[in-house]
Amino acid sequence: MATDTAGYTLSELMVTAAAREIADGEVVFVGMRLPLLGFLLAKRTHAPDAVGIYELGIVRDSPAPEPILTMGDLPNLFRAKWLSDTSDVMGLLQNGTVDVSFIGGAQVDRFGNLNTSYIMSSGKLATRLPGSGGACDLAGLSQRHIIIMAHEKHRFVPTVDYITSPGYGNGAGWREKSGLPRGGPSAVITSRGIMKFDPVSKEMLLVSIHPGVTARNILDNTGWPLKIADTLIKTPVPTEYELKVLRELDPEGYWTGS
Amino acid sequence: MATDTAGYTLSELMVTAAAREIADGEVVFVGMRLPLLGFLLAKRTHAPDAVGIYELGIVRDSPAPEPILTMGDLPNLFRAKWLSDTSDVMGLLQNGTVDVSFIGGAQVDRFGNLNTSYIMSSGKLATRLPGSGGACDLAGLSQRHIIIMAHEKHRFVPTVDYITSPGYGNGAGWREKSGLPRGGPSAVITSRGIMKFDPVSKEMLLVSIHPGVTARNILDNTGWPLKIADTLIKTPVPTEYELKVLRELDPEGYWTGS
Amino acid sequence: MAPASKLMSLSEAIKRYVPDGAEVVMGTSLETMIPFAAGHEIIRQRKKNLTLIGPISDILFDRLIGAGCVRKTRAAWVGNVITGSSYNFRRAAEEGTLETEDHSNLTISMALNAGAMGVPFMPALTALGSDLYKTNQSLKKITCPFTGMMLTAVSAINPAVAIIHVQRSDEFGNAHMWGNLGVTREACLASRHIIITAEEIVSPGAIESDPNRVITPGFRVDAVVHASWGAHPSPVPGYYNRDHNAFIEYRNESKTSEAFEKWLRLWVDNVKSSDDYLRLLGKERIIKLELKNHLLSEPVDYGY
Amino acid sequence: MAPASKLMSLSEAIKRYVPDGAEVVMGTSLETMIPFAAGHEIIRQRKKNLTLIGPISDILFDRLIGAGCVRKTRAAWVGNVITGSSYNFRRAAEEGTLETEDHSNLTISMALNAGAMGVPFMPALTALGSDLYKTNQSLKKITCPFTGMMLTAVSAINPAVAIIHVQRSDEFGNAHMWGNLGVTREACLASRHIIITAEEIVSPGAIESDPNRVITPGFRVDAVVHASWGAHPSPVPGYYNRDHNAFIEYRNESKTSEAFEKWLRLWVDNVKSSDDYLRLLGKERIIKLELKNHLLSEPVDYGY
Repeated sequence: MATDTAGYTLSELMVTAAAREIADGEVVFVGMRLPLLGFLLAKRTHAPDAVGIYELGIVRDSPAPEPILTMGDLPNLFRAKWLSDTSDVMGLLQNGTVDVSFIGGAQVDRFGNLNTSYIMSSGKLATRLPGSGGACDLAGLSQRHIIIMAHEKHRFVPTVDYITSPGYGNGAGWREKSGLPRGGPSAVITSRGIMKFDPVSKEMLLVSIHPGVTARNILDNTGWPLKIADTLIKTPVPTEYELKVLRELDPEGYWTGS
Repeated sequence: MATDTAGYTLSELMVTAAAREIADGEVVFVGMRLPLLGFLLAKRTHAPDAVGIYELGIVRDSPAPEPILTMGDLPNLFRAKWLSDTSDVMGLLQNGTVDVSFIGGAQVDRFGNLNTSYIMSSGKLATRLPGSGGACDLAGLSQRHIIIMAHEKHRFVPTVDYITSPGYGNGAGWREKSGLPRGGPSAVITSRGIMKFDPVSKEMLLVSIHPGVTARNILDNTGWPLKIADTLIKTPVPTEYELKVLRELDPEGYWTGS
Repeated sequence: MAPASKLMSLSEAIKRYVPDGAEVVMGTSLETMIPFAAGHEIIRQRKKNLTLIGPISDILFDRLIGAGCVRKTRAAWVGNVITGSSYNFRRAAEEGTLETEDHSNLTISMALNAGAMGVPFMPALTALGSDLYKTNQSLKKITCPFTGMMLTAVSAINPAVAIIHVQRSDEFGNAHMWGNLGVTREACLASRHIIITAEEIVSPGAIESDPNRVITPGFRVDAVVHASWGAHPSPVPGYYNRDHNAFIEYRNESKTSEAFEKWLRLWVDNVKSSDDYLRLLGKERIIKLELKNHLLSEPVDYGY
Repeated sequence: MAPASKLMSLSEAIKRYVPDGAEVVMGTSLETMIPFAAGHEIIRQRKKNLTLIGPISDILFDRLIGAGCVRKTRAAWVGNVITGSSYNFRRAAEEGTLETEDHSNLTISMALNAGAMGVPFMPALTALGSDLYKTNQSLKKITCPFTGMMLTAVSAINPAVAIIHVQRSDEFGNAHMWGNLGVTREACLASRHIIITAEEIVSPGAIESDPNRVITPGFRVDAVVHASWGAHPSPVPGYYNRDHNAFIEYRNESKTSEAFEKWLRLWVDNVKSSDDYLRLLGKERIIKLELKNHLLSEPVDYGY
C-alpha cells in the first residue's frame, strides 16, 4: 500500500484520483473532507473553470486565499461568487445543474448504495452514524456522483443495512422505478483501488488498483465476489505538481497526512 | 354627496374610512392606490405601530420620508425594515401573519366576491381588466380584508361574472368548503357608504351612509335588494387633522383630488 | 482561468437569446427595475409569438402586446400601475388575439419557484374559491397527503429566458441587485438563459466584495448589457426615481391604436441607442429624476 | 411610536422562550454562526425533552444531548464536521433514549420552507429510493398532478422557537446577517418565536441603512441578546474565524460520558457570563481567531 516512502500518502493518492474525475468547466457540488480537497486540487490543476457549490449556500470559482479545513471556513466565503440560501443551491442540484458530486460513506454495497446512518448487528442497532447531511440529495440528484471511502470488508457489504444515499438499488432500472430523475454513482475511490459500474447490470466493477495493492487483497476486503473489469489498470500516482499543490492546500496534513 | 364645499373630497372620505379599519399594531398588507394612502394615514394618526407589507417584497413601519404615488417609489424603500422577495411576504400572508388587507375592484356581488378580470355582456367578453395581481391572495389568506370601490349599479351585481378574489362565495360555509384557511371581507367602503357582512348569512349589509347620500340612492345604485343593518349610521367625516395629514401625503391630490 | 466576457450590445443579446416564440420572464421586481430598454429592443426587432411571464408587468407588457410581439401572457396583472387598465392589452384580449393565463402574485411566484427548484409543482392555499382555475390550466386542486387539506398545485414555469435589470454587473454576469427583489431570484434560477442589463459595468472585485448582494450565480448568465437608464420610466434604487409622468402620459399615448403607433415610432423605432433615448427624454426631466437624498449602506466585512 | 426594546439577558431569553418540551431550530447556517452561547445557556437551565431541529448541527446538538436536554432530533446530520461521529449522539441513539427523525439537507430545508410559506408540505425529488422513508414519518410519496411523476412530499415543520446568531441587531430585532445563510430565512419565518443573539447591538439607523441585509422582519422577533463571541467555536463572518482546535479537542472531550461531564462543568456550568467564557478561552486563542485580512463591501445607495 502507498506510504510516505512512495513519496505520497494514501490520502493524497485518493484525493488526486478524485480530482481527476472532475472535467474542466463542470459544476461540482463539493462535500466535506477529502472531496473538498479533491475539488480544490482539480481547480488548481486541470479544471480551472470548474465551479464549486457548497450546501451551506456558497458558490465559488476561485480557490480560497488560504488553506481551509472545512467549507465553512471564512476564507471559503471570501470573494465567493454567491452567498445565499441552502435551498438555492439545493435548487441548482434538484433542477439538474450539478454535473458531479462527491460523497463519503461508512458502508457500500455491490450496486453502490451507501449507508451513513445505521450499522446493524444481528438485527440490532450497533452503530448510529451521523446521517445523510446532503449525501442523499447528491446521490439522488447530481448528474453523477463519486464515492470516496476506506476499503474494508465490513464496509463493502453485499447489501447495506440502510440506504442513506441511493446508488443503483438492486440493479438495472431501479433508479428509474424509484422516481429518481437522473444520475447514479460513476466511481468508487477507496483506499485500495477504484471501482466503476457495469453500464448494463449496474454492478460494481474493479477498474484500477492502487500501487502496492493486489487484486486478491481487494477481493479479500470486499464482502461479495467483486467483478473485475476486462481492462484493469494501476491507479496513476500523483504528479509532483499535484503533490506540491495538495501540500499547499493542506499544509499541516490534517486530511492528507499519513 | 360630499364635495369640496364640505371641506373634503369623496376620496378623502373613503381613504379616511379605510384608515379607521386599521387597529394599532396590526400587520397590514398594503395594496395599490387608495389603500396605500389609507395605510399611511392610519400610521400617522391612530395606528403608529401598524406594520406595512407590500407585495413587491417590502416591510416598513415608518412613513416614507416623502409623498409617494405608488409602493415602488424609492422613498418607500428608504429605511424600510425589510427588503426581500415577493415569496417571503406572500409566505407571511399565507401563514396567517397578515391581519388585514385592502383591495379594489371593478365588480362586487352580494357575498363580497370581487371581479377584476373579465366583464361579460350577453355571454361575451366586454371588458378585459388587468387581473388579480395580489388581490386573489389577499382575499383568500388575510385574517380579514376590506374592499374599496366606486358604488355604481353596474359594479354592484347580484353575481360577479368571474371571481378573481373570493368573498363569501354563495354564503355561509362556502369559504370553508372551498378550502380557504381563514378570512373573508369585513367591510366594503364605496363612494356612497360602507357595507359589512351579516355574521350568519354572510350577505352584505349597509351599515353607514356617507354625508349627503340617502339610503334610497344607495339601493338604486346596487344591483340587488341590498339589506340594511338594524343600526344605520352616517359615515364620520374626516377630522381636520386627518385632512391635514392626507394633504401632506398626497400634496398634488393625485389620488384624493376632487 | 480566463473566462470569456459576456458583455455585448443589447441588440446582440436580444438577437441571440430571444427567438420568436420564446417564453420570456421580465419585470420580476414588479414596479421597480423593469427592463424597459430590453423590451423596447425586442419591439425594434419585431419578435413574434412571444409568451410573456411576470407578476405585475406595469406598462412594459402592454407595449410589447401593442407592437404585435406577443401571443400569450402568463401574469398576475397587466395594466398601468397608477392609471389602471392598459389599452393594448385590453384591445388584444377583447379581440381574442391574445391568450391569457390568469395568475395571482402568489401563484406566479410559486410557478417560478417550482421551476427554480426543479420540481413540477408547488403547493399553495391561494386561488381556492376563485375562478382562476377556469382560465389557468397551470392550477389544479390537490389534497395534502399529511393533513387532508385541499390545496392548489401550481405547475412549474421554466422560461426560455429571464431578462433582468440590475444596478451593477461585472462582464461575466456576476451582478448586484438591491431594493425589493420581487420574484427575481426564482425567475433567474428557473430560466434556461439569463440576460442581465445593468446601469453600470463594474470590476469583478467590486461584485466579489459583497457576495450576498449577488442576485444569481454568474456562471448561469449568458449576456451582460450595459444599459444606463435601462429601466426608465420605472425606478432603480441607487440610480433614479420613478418617472410618474411617463406612466400618466402613456395612458393617452396608448388609448387608441393610432396614438400608440405614433408613440412607438417616436420612443422606440426612432431610438437607436441609449443616448438617443436620453436626448429624447431631455436634460430637465433627467435631472428631476436623479436621486437628491442619498443613504449609503453600512459596510460589512467579509475578511478572514 | 416608541416600540418596546426586546433587549434582554441570554438567561432571560431562554427562560421565556424555550420551555421544556419545545421544538427548537438552531444551527441554521450549518457550519457558520452556530448559536453556541444560547445552546450552553439551555444546558445551564437544564431544559428537558427538547426537540432539536436543524440541517447539520456540528457539535452543538451533541452537547445538548449529552447534557440530557433532548428527547428527539429532526436533522440531516448530527456529528462533528471535522472529526466525524459525535459521541453523546451515538450513545443516546444506540441506547434508545433519543428519537431521531432522519432528514437530508434538502428535506429539512423544504420542511422549514413549507412552515415558512404556511403550506402543509413541499414537494422534492430527493429521498426517493432511500430508506429515509423508514425512519422519517414526515416524508410521503406522492404523484404530481400535472406530470404523473413520483415525488417526495415533505411535511411542514413549524418550530416553537428559532435561535439565530447574527452579526448585528438593533434592540427591536432588526438584524443584519451576512455570509452563507443556510436555512435561516425559512427557519425564522416558520417559527412562532425568534431569539436573536448578536455580536453587536447597533442603532436602528445602521440596520435601516441596508434593508436587504435584514434576515427576517423585526416585528416577528421576540428577544434580542447581546452575545459577543456567541457562536464560538464556529466562525462569524466579519468577526472571527473557526476555532478548529475546539472541534478537534471535543472529540476526546466527549468520547466517554465521564470526559463529557468534566468538559461540561468546565465550559458550561462554571461559565456565568460571556466574560467568563472569554477568560477561559484565553487571550492568545482569541487573538489567533480574530480576522487578519479585511474586505469591506462596496456600498450601495438607498436614496431617493
